[in-house]
Amino acid sequence: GGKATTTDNSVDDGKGENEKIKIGLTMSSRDQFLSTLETAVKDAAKKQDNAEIIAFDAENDIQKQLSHISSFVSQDCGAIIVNLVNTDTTEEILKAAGDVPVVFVNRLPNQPILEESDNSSFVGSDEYEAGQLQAKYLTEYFKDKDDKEINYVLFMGTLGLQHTNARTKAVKETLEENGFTLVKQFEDTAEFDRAKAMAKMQQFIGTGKPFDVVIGNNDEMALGAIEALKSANRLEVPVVGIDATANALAAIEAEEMACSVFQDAGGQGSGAFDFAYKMAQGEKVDKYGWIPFKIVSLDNLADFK
Amino acid sequence: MNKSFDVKKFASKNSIYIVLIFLIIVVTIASPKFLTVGNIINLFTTESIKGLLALGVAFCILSKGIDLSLGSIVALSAVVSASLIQNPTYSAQMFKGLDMPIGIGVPVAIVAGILAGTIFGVINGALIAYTKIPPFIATLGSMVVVRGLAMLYTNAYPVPMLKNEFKTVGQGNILGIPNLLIILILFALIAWFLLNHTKFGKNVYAIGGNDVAARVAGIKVKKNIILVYTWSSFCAAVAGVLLAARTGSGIATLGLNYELDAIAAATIGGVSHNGGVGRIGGVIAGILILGVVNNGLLLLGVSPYIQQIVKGLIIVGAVVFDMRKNAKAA
Amino acid sequence: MNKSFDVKKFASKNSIYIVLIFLIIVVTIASPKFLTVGNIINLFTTESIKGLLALGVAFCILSKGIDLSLGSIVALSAVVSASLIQNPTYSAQMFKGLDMPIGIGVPVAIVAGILAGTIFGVINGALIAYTKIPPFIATLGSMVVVRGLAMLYTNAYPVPMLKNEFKTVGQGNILGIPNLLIILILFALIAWFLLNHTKFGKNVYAIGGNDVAARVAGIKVKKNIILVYTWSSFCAAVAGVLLAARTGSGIATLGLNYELDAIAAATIGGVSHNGGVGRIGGVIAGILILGVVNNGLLLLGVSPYIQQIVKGLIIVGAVVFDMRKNAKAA
Amino acid sequence: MSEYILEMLDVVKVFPGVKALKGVDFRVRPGTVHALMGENGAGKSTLMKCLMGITQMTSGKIVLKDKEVNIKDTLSAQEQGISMIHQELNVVTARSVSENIWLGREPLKNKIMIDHKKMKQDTLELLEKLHMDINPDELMSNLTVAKMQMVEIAKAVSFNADIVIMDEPTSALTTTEAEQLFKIINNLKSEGVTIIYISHKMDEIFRICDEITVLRDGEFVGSDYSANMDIDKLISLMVGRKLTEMFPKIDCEIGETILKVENLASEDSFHNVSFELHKGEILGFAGLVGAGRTEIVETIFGIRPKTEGHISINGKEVNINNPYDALKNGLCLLTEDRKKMGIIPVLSVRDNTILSSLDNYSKGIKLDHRKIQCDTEEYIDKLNVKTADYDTEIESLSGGNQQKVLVARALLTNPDILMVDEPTRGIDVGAKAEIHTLLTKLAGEGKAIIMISSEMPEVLGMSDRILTMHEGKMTGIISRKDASQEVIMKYATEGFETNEEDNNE
Ligand SMILES: Nc1ncnc2c1ncn2[C@@H]1O[C@H](COP(=O)(O)OP(=O)(O)OP(=O)(O)O)[C@@H](O)[C@H]1O
Ligand SMILES: Nc1ncnc2c1ncn2[C@@H]1O[C@H](COP(=O)(O)OP(=O)(O)OP(=O)(O)O)[C@@H](O)[C@H]1O
Ligand SMILES: [Mg+2]
Ligand SMILES: [Mg+2]
Repeated sequence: GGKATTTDNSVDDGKGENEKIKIGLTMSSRDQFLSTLETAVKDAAKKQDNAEIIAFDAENDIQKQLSHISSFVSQDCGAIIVNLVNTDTTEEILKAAGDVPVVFVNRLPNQPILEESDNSSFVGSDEYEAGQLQAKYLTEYFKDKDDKEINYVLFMGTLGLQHTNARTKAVKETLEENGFTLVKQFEDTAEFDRAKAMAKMQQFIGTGKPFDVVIGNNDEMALGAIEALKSANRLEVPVVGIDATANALAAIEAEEMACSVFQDAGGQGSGAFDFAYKMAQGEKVDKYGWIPFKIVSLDNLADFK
Repeated sequence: MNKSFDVKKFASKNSIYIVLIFLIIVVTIASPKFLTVGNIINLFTTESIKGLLALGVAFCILSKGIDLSLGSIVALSAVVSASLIQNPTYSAQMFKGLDMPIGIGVPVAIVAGILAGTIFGVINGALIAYTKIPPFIATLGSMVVVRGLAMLYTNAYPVPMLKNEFKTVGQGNILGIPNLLIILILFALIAWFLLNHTKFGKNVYAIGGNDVAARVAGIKVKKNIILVYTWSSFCAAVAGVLLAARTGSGIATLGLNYELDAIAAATIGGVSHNGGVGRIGGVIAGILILGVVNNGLLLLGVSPYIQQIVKGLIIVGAVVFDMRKNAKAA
Repeated sequence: MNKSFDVKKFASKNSIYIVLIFLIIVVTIASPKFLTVGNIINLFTTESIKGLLALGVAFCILSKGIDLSLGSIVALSAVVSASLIQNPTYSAQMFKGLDMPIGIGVPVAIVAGILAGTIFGVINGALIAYTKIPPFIATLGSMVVVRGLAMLYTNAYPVPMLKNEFKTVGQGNILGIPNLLIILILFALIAWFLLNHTKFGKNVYAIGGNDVAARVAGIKVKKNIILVYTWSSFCAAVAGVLLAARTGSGIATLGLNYELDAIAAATIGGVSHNGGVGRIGGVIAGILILGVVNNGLLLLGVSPYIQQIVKGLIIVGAVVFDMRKNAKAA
Repeated sequence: MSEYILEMLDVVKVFPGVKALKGVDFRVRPGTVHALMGENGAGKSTLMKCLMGITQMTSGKIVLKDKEVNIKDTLSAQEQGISMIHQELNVVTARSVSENIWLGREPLKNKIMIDHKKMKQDTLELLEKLHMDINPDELMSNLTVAKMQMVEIAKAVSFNADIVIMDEPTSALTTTEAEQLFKIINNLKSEGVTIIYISHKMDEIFRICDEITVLRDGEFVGSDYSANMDIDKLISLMVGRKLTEMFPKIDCEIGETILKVENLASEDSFHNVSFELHKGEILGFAGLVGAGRTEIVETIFGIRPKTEGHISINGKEVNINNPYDALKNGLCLLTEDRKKMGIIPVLSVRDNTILSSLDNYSKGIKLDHRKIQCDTEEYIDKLNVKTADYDTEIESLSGGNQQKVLVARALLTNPDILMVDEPTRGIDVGAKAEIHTLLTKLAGEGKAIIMISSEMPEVLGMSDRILTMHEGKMTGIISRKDASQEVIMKYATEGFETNEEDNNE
């Protein structure tokens, strides 16, 4: 069969090839989070003795992702796990997959279409929730603030990506719902990149404008901002991120970062595999497998180490 | 003796096709799935968008220029056409309530998308022709500007839920041959005709070969430069509209870095960056070489990092092989 | 009359500085925060990484080449040096238990990082010199390959938790002047010296201006081409190590597309893509123009989409302005 | 010790598709000026490039001062004491004169730093010694072609080589500078330097050369002391046949005025130029380098901006802004700078030939390839261009043959007014006569011709009237019967007041 980065179970060589259940996995790109997710899918597959994973990376190219699907279909995959490049290509992905069941993972596809189709499902977390959790933490943090006015600095991720949009929108909306007035001091993209966030933060601090909080669409940018705050001796300002990377946990421990939001890559990966494995064998599964986000701060740090 | 000489000459003149055939053989041996009708069609369809860009940028390179803005033009054309043909049932429709009848709506969306992209080719061309700034910098500038415009237009949100009739343009097929592939072939024929059978083509070669001499020989250099960049952006704009139709949504991040692959394809295909040298057959071979490599690595399930490395090596290797024949000839 | 002529000539020779001063004035009026010592130092520090790349790529462009692999080299050098100087307390350390004493560890990490990057410059140069493939395609290939290697080396995971002594290299300062800025100035001086006061510099100008003439004059063109790309990758490798030190972590996605900004800076600074024309003073001015634009737009809080558009327009505008003087002079 | 300083024996050079040298023997005695002669494409430059290490010979050997040597690149040729002035200018136009002269061997101080002071000083001394009035700091691009050529000559001399190769050094020079070069050659000779001299100008050869070697079609045909030769013998050796007449000027009917130029000026290059050109007339332009003759025709042709004056064709004032307009108005220009403004190096002989006449080959938007092929064949054959086939890149043709292709391009446009700027520069005697015959024939057909030439015999032999220029000013128009070398030189050097009577014939 196709020799992809297969994770088959070599212990069970005795089993016939034809009994193998092949599951295709196409990832939007590789970053730390998605790599962890991918590893979780493969680890889960190892626990089944007749599962084989074929994994591709679309390098953020919708075109590539579509061609991955066609290639999975021609390789007789039993199910396909898709980490969407663009969440609006749901319909095209489903069309390309045809009869092969599809499990979307991590990035929420277009819901009406997802709900309409009868052999697809979603496993992941609600990006909006991540922003909400940041806001929840900050509401608590600023609860004693008199004027209810927050001067904020916000680093957006790569423009045009769904989680950039959802996280940004959520944190702002929720804070406003909770009675705060937001004053934009600085809102710009740093493309999820630590170096870019650091450079921009440094220049912003130089303007001397007041700010009460730094919000990052992910941890890397939050950490970049922290490096800049450190050299300006402004570490007292709370910095919040998302992802709960090892770096971020260390920064929370060092009381440099206020909080992060843990997205359960492992849970999403193994959950997606379970769904796919079942669907490949014709079993029914739920439409949504929600893996909740969790807030991480100094209080509950121990749970995540 | 005379005969053996001819064989050699033939081989050296067509070395790029030899590379292509060699790669096809290697991939076929490595993965029996490769040479199946389904896979080949899949391969062509995947490469058709970048292929269109390569056919466009080849003209720029032939005229001793370059066009870095093509990827951004893809995005702009995609979002403009998409914004005009969203399902009115979609609550977050960009132009609320817009619902043209199909017979008008689809052509309007297509034409608007193509125009929106092509206009920047005219601007690129005029900038380069009249201000004489290097094409690299002119199109680098418009690459950034056009991408910004696409972002601004959509507020960086996707433009999804396009009408089915529009999507058919990019997803349908005629007698089993995908529309995308048909359009690519059509454009290749047009490009070949333009270069080999029209005055415009001869002018492009001459301008690339020696623009001062071309002007003295009575060629309207400025007009032709503008035409060259108009053509390349036209190809990209068509590609953008098709991409929106194929993926069923337009988004401002579409086509990022596509121009690099397109330039690579043209260069692999023997289009010289010193201007004036290159043929459409070579460009097509270049596109296919990249396609076979991408597809082959995918079928073989090579890890994505190693895929990148192998791809880079093959790009360089193909051009080196192609140069060796020139080195011998000189 | 004689005097007024001189003023004109002076202005046309230094038009790029005029553009720079003009921009500074505009930004200063728009944002009083601009002309503060802190902000200026920030601006320089921010641009220093790309500035190093611009100083490197300027040599390539002068020799009528280009180097697209610089951004990838930044990444590779960053991850290699970072991997050797992680805190051993960090549980996911790349080389488990590695803990060199500072006096050895820091230099080893720096040298290893620089070597890892520079070696690809040697390869680029050798490829271009010996196979005569276009620099665009050779370095496009290595751009992809080197990025892939950086990904493979780190498995695309960040390499964080670097020792403080290493971070000081990128974050520290001497008498209030950030190390990064000091290194940028140092490299600018070296580049200036190389171009104006050594045989190598003359050779670079000659090769870019007319490589046949250079070869006929007995210049070892191949050797010099290799040196050019070695120098550019050396600059990028140093930039990569500094970037790792500055941000306290290395990651394989660092430096993406930095080469485009560097090329833009050099081009704005008057380095001609036709080879043989350009000066280091201009390159520095080009870096600063981009820096002032970035910083100004940031201070003014312009929306990121509009930032892109304005930046693109200014890049093109600066070069057009700079070309006008040439058009007149010619 | 052999009597030769240099022997090239049985040299073969094969280019793909062309055997440029077919076993050439070439022997040079020390301290002599040795002419290397032959038609365009005979292989002269190729032989010298093998000697200079610029191309590698396919087989053969080189014996230098009794030692067989292997010259693998220019550097090793220089080390062996050989330097060369190339047929095509090889200058870095964006750099200064002194940087060009010392390119690759700049004087150093402290082993790494370039000693700019010494470089300038050396340049000054060198230029002074050679009596060249050129500023060492001037950019090459600001010099005229002739001055660039003088810099190249200075550079070749500066190597202090034993053997200096000069490949058509005077093709870009006018009389004064050529005289200066001959002085330099004499000085070098008296210092014991050996000179290999290639030129198509017969008078020069007999003036300065001691010995002559002739190549034909890549083969050695003969070698002798110039004292034992005369022009006819030399020509028949080169061409393989007797040549009829060098300047086959026939007096033909001069018709009505076709081109009228009044008070023409372009920026600072020339002012107040007025003349009339008639059908069937050849109007020669004479003057020294820098006189502005090229600029006049370039302005008429729309390459340079016209800052003043009027141009009328057939009595109607025309507005020409670019070469395209000029061609549409029946003008055509064969430019002086073949490499920069003439050929498209990477394109085929065919494409180069038809470039200016594409409109004639368009059927709708499609090109008529059959007609293109037909016409190319006709003209290439008519002009006797030596090329493997019509698909050959023009770059690989010898200089003279490239020029012929450009002549073919000009003729194909079927112009009413043909302006030729140094039409026979670098062209061999045989072809020169052919071009002269052609010009005469065209004039006979009623075409009007402007011919710029720095070769006095050519101007005198071919023109009906001669317009003289001096430093951007027109100094007179002399009719054929009044013209002589002396008269022209006077007008060209001293800048006489314009004589109205001469103007009106
Ligand atoms: N690089 C090349 N590739 C192919 N053919 C070449 C090349 N260089 C020269 N030739 C061929 O070699 C032959 C000799 O050319 P060469 O330039 O030596 O002539 P030449 O005697 O110097 O003529 P001219 O008087 O016109 O300068 C010509 O037929 C030319 O076409
Ligand atoms: N590129 C240039 N830049 C500045 N000045 C130039 C340039 N080219 C020519 N000139 C000037 O223009 C004038 C005319 O030069 P040119 O040699 O072309 O005249 P010409 O009469 O055609 O001479 P020739 O006998 O060589 O044909 C000279 O004074 C020269 O210095
Ligand atoms: Mg020659
Ligand atoms: Mg002239």
